[in-house]
Amino acid sequence: MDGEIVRYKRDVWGEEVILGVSWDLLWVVATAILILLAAHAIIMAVLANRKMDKPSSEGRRVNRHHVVDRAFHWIMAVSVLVLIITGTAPILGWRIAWLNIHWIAGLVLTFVVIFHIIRAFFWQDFKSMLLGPRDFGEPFDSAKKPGKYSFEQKGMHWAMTVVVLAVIVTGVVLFLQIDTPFWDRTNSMPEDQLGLMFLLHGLSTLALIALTVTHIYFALRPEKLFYTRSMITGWISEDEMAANHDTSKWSPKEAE
Amino acid sequence: MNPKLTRRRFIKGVIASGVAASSASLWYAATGQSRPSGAVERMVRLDVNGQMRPVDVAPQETLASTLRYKLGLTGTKLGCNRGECGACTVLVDDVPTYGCSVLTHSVKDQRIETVEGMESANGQLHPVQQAFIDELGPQCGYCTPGQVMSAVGLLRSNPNPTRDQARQALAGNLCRCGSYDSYINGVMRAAQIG
Amino acid sequence: MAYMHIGKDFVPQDAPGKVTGRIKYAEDYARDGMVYARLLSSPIPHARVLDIDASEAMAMDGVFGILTADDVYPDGEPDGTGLKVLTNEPTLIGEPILAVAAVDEKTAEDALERISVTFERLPFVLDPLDSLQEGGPDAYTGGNTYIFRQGFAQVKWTADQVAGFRSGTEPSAEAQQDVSFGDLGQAFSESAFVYESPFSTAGYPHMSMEPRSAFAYWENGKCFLHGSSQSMTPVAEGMAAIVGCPVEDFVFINEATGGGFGQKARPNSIPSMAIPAKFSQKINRPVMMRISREEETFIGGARQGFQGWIKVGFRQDGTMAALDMYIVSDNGGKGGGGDAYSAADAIVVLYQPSAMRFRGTAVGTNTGHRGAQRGPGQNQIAAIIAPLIDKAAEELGIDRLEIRKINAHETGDGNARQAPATSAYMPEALEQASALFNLPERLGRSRARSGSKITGIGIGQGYHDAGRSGMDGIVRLMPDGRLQIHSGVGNLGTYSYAATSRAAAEVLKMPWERCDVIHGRSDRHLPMTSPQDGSNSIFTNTRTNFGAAMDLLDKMKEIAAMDLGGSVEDYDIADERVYQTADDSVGMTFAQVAQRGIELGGKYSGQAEVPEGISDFTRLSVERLAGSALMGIYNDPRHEGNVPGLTVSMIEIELDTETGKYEILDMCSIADCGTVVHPQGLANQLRGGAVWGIGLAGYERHLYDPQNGLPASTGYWQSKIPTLLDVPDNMGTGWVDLPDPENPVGARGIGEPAMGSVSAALVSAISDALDGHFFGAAPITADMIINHLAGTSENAKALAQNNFRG
Amino acid sequence: MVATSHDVMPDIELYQPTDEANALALARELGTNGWLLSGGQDTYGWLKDRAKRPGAMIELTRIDAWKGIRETADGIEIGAVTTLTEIAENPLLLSRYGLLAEAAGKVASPQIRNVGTLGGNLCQDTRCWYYRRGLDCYRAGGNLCYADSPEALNREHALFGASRCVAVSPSDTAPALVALDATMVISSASGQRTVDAEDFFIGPAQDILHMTVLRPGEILTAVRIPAAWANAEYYFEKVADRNVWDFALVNIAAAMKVSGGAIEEARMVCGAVECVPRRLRSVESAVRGMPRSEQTAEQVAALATEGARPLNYNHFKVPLMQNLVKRAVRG
Repeated sequence: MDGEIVRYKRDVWGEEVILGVSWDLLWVVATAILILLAAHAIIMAVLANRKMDKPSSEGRRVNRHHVVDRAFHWIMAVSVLVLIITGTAPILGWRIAWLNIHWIAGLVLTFVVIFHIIRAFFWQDFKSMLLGPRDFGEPFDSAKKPGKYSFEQKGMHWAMTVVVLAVIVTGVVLFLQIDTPFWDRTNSMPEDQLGLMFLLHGLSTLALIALTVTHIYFALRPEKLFYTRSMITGWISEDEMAANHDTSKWSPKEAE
Repeated sequence: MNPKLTRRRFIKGVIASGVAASSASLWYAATGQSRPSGAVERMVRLDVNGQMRPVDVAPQETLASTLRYKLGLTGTKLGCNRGECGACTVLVDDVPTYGCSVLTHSVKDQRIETVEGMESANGQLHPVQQAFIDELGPQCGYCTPGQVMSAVGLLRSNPNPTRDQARQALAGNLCRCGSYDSYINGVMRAAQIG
Repeated sequence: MAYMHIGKDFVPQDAPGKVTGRIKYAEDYARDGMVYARLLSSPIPHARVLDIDASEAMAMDGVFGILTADDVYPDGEPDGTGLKVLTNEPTLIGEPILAVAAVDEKTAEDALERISVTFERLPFVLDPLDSLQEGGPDAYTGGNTYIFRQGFAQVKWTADQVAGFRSGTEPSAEAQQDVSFGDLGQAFSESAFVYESPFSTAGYPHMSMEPRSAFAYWENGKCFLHGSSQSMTPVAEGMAAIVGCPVEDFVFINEATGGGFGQKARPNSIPSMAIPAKFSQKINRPVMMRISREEETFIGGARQGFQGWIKVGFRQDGTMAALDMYIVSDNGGKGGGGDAYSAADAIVVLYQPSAMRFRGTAVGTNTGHRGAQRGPGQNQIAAIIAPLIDKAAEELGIDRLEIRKINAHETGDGNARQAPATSAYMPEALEQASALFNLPERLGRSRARSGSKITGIGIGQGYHDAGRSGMDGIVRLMPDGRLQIHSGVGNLGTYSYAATSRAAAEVLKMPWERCDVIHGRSDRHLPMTSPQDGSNSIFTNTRTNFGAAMDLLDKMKEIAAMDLGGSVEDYDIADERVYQTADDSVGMTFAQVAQRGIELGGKYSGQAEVPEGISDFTRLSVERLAGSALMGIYNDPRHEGNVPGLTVSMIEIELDTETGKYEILDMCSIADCGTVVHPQGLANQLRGGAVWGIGLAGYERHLYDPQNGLPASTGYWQSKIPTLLDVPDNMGTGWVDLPDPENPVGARGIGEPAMGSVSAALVSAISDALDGHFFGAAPITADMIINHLAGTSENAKALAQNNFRG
Repeated sequence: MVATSHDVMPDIELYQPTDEANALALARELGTNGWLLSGGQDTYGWLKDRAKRPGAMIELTRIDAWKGIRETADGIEIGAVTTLTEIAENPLLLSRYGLLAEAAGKVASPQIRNVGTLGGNLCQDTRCWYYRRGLDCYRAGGNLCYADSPEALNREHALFGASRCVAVSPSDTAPALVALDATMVISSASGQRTVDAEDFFIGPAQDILHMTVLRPGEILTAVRIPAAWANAEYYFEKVADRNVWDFALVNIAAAMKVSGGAIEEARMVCGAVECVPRRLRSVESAVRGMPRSEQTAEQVAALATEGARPLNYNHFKVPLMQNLVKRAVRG
């Protein structure tokens, strides 16, 4: 198993088929992401010497996240964390009855994601999350300021979208392969296809873990902490808005 | 078999079944770790039928294969090689044991007796052997050496067994010819003459 | 008639070797330079080998080579079903594809792991009914059945016909085989009790204790093959052909065989034994090939499974009026055998219906290869028919023993083809069993309850045609006066090779210790005989040995008359002397007669033309023996009629309604097999048959996973071979012991029916304990009994009896 | 490589430590590459089939400290490498803990009991035939179960506690020890821990690859049976197809403290119905205070199978379990 990405097994007649991802990669991903973030932290610390004044959270407040979206975010966050923990438990050798929790959390995630997609299309300002070519200049031009969402935020959102949809789709397929209160497994899936699903589920899980760690890291960065606060309380201060956003592109209502 | 299901399984047509990386269980796959010292020495001296026999024994070698292929004692038969038939039964310190399911190294310090060792020096048959002939216990005879050893083992620990004790003692020896009754008759007869 | 040897026990010459372990089975031999072969067998139920890459294996130290089907069949594999030596188109999991030879078994198996085989997977089928279904997969590339002398064929039914058959209604589909006599409609209309039901019986592996291991080497042009066969000369001749070696240069060595129950009888059921012969020819080394227990399960042969429909009608007086039976039999991966017809024939013989119709279709499946197994057909059906006879008795208010007597098989009664029985004493056997078993008293206990236990009494009957003729015999009177009886009979554990030889000793009034039975190696110049299957040996070979001894006796008298005057009629023999009946001081010893025979030569010492009709194989043996002794040579003429082997068994069980388990409290078996030749041997056959019968009725199995065709039972444990504690202690045995006119010593065969009557009696007892419930299945496993008693829901399936899934 | 049939022991190293420390050190050092060898009756088949490939075997039977049957302050302690024959015939056990002696006497065949050990019988792997064939199923680290599907042959499989894998506990002594409230002594190079017999066995939900809590490097070295259950009223029964060389279709072990004709306390355990020996708690509480009688038996039997989820072929285990409970209660 040393160093390989894909694990293989023998099917019922002894022919080699894909079994799933090699969980050695879990350690590779974990290490890689921690090194990257550590590096980022250090750089930021160095830059931090050149004092730039932190916008005040006092004063007038504007709405950033609707309560429904905040609820969605946190439900999603919890289910993802539960899925990651229960999913990696058997790999890390924790002997817990993880499977039921895992698929229940998976269902929750699936439903809230569907809800979010529908809401995003019809009730939210969908454009504000669109990632256009212009956005890519943003990081390199301090003059340029984003609308409601920064380039990084859009990137994180769309990366998350892809990865989460991947785990959900593969997860649902695998869900159909086990006995549940709703159905008995049919065993009708050819072993090679089943293995492929496990592989994709595993790979997308690894990506999800990487993104989640990154996301949490940035959410806790001092200069970004107000976004996290806004994901709880819903508002940011006008100072914060002015410092980080281009009001011509984003003019939220004042929070009462 | 569900045709739908099998058809799906066979859509593939031509497939190679070669080049598998690891054996059935990845979880037990022997990784190239360094081995601790102190593994068994191959050369052993076995006490077989009262003789000390020096023999080169692989660590994983079963007693039956040592007896049959290294010492030429082919009276010990391999009926299943899985401890499911008893044709390979030998005595280890008087205890009936499946030769196919014990390592030679595990019994290297013990007294091993096979069917070849049952006759007395002057070539006289063991009472069990004589009784088995008198009762015509053997049919095809392939399980007979094992039956003999189980019977001898019983009579050493219990010279006057009841018929039921004899049945319990020989229960670990399969006979496909179905000579069970004749063998038990033989054991009871041997208990009398022995 | 007072015999000197017939009917007396003796110590067979191989018995001491068996209790000392000194006698050698194929795998016990060794030879300098011997290498070990292991097989690579198919992991796929039905496939075609596209490519074999053994380069890695061949590069290993201690590997001497591989043998593939291309080596064995340079001009392509033989067409048709039947086991091959090696094959590139396996039709069952476990079929040998190639062999590797190495310095030891471990190295050979290490090499197997480095060989890659590219397969094309082909559709497979496990349930014959799935194959009969239109569009259903076929087990063989040529079709789903193989018709003798016609080749592959495809039999398909409509979806309705298959569904109907599964649901147990009267089958409408046209059958492959259709045999009938009498007016069926008329007979059913005369019937006071008619019963109709579907049924199924299991096919399961032989599991002889000795796997079919073999060892071979070539030495100055001769091939020496140590094998494991029930038979000797017919297999020697056939294996020579398979190996491709002239019979005169082929030596088949088989002193003892670790059990054979049908599938070690004929060359075509043991072709794998040619592997070491072919291999040693290729790599020029002695090759030992041990067959593992799992491999033995795959290629060792199995009984055919049945799914059938039976309808029987009985008249008010208890006579069986009509039998209508339809059987689809599972022919396995290599084409099967004639079990189904034999099943119908057995019912006809045992119960003599006035009208009968049998319809049968045999379908291939990608499961273990099937073929004759102890009472093929007769013994499966015995377990189905017995409880039906009991039902009829109950319905018609006739005693259970009585109804069997009313229908009993007697001398002159016919079989399904109206061949009359040479002799048959079923009524006597029933009476004798009843007396020995104290049946009337036991029937009084029938269905008695104590706690969770119920008493069940069972009566069973078994039949198999048990005798052939037309074979050869050779006996030699040696210059030292000893009698050498050459036997072509195999040593499968029945001691028939010796027991039948005693007919010759009987004729010549020779003390047994002055006789040698020559057997066990084809180069000991043996006569051709019939394979040791079909319970025929005792009948067939007492005829040949008796005949050969008579020929020898005539020659002895001729020589005596020639030398001492008078005519042949004036002479008789006693105490190893030929003497004048008028004056017994005038005579010569056997030794003298033998010496004179050699001097005279010609027909006396086998140097003249041998008798008409003798086989080439025997002729060769005679040529090689010529001049060595005074010889008796004989070709046995054909006999008339059907030679029945008949048994009756009775069983008392205590069935525990809470566990589905039962204990066999007592049982007995009575044989009607003509004059008893060897009482101990006969008792062994009756007891051995009983153990087999208990397995058939109780739990023996041969399971395949319907999803992927994997064998679920590959060893003793999973196949559930009866152990000592599964069978009763002190089985009672007995025999009618009335002579058969078609055999010089009055003997008929018995090995197979001894099993059928017990499986019948046990099922009859189980059904009795359950108020006559008819399972219509064998075996009846604990789970079936529990489900029946608990009325477990419909979706509660008992473990598949065979590959049919009903 | 083709999944052909194998029958010969492949190369594998063998260690025969004679002292505890050495054995535990080896177990730690070899980890999953090491195979603990006791009687070996559930070892050689795996190796001959080449279905499991450890690099080395560590023979445990030469360590006297792990052998024998000793009386202790509160009950007895049985060394894990004590043979089943010794246990079945031991006078102390026969007189006080007949339940275990009887269970040990029902295992396999005489020759297997002669070398097979208590530890081996407890730690043996499941007999699911798909798994035993060497298929890469869940239990072998794969990603599906061949035994729990619409057409699978699963007559011997689980009624309860299935989680992807439906294999059952094969042991006869395990239910007896759970019924006797035994404690398992687990040693490793880093020390010793004890676990209740009931918690020693784990199902597929917790760990689909292992049947016990043993970790690599850990060895079951002894079993302790508390005096609390000495001389209780016992019932053991094993129902199998054959009376020798077979595994239970269902087995039951029951220990009951009876006084004044009423059951004060009871522990009942069934084997071969779940991946772990199944405690019949509802039955245990239902019989408390009731007499050992037919009526009690009839009343409580059905409780035993509440929550059972039969597969294709094992429905019969439901009535069989109930019947065995009846027999145990009825006495």
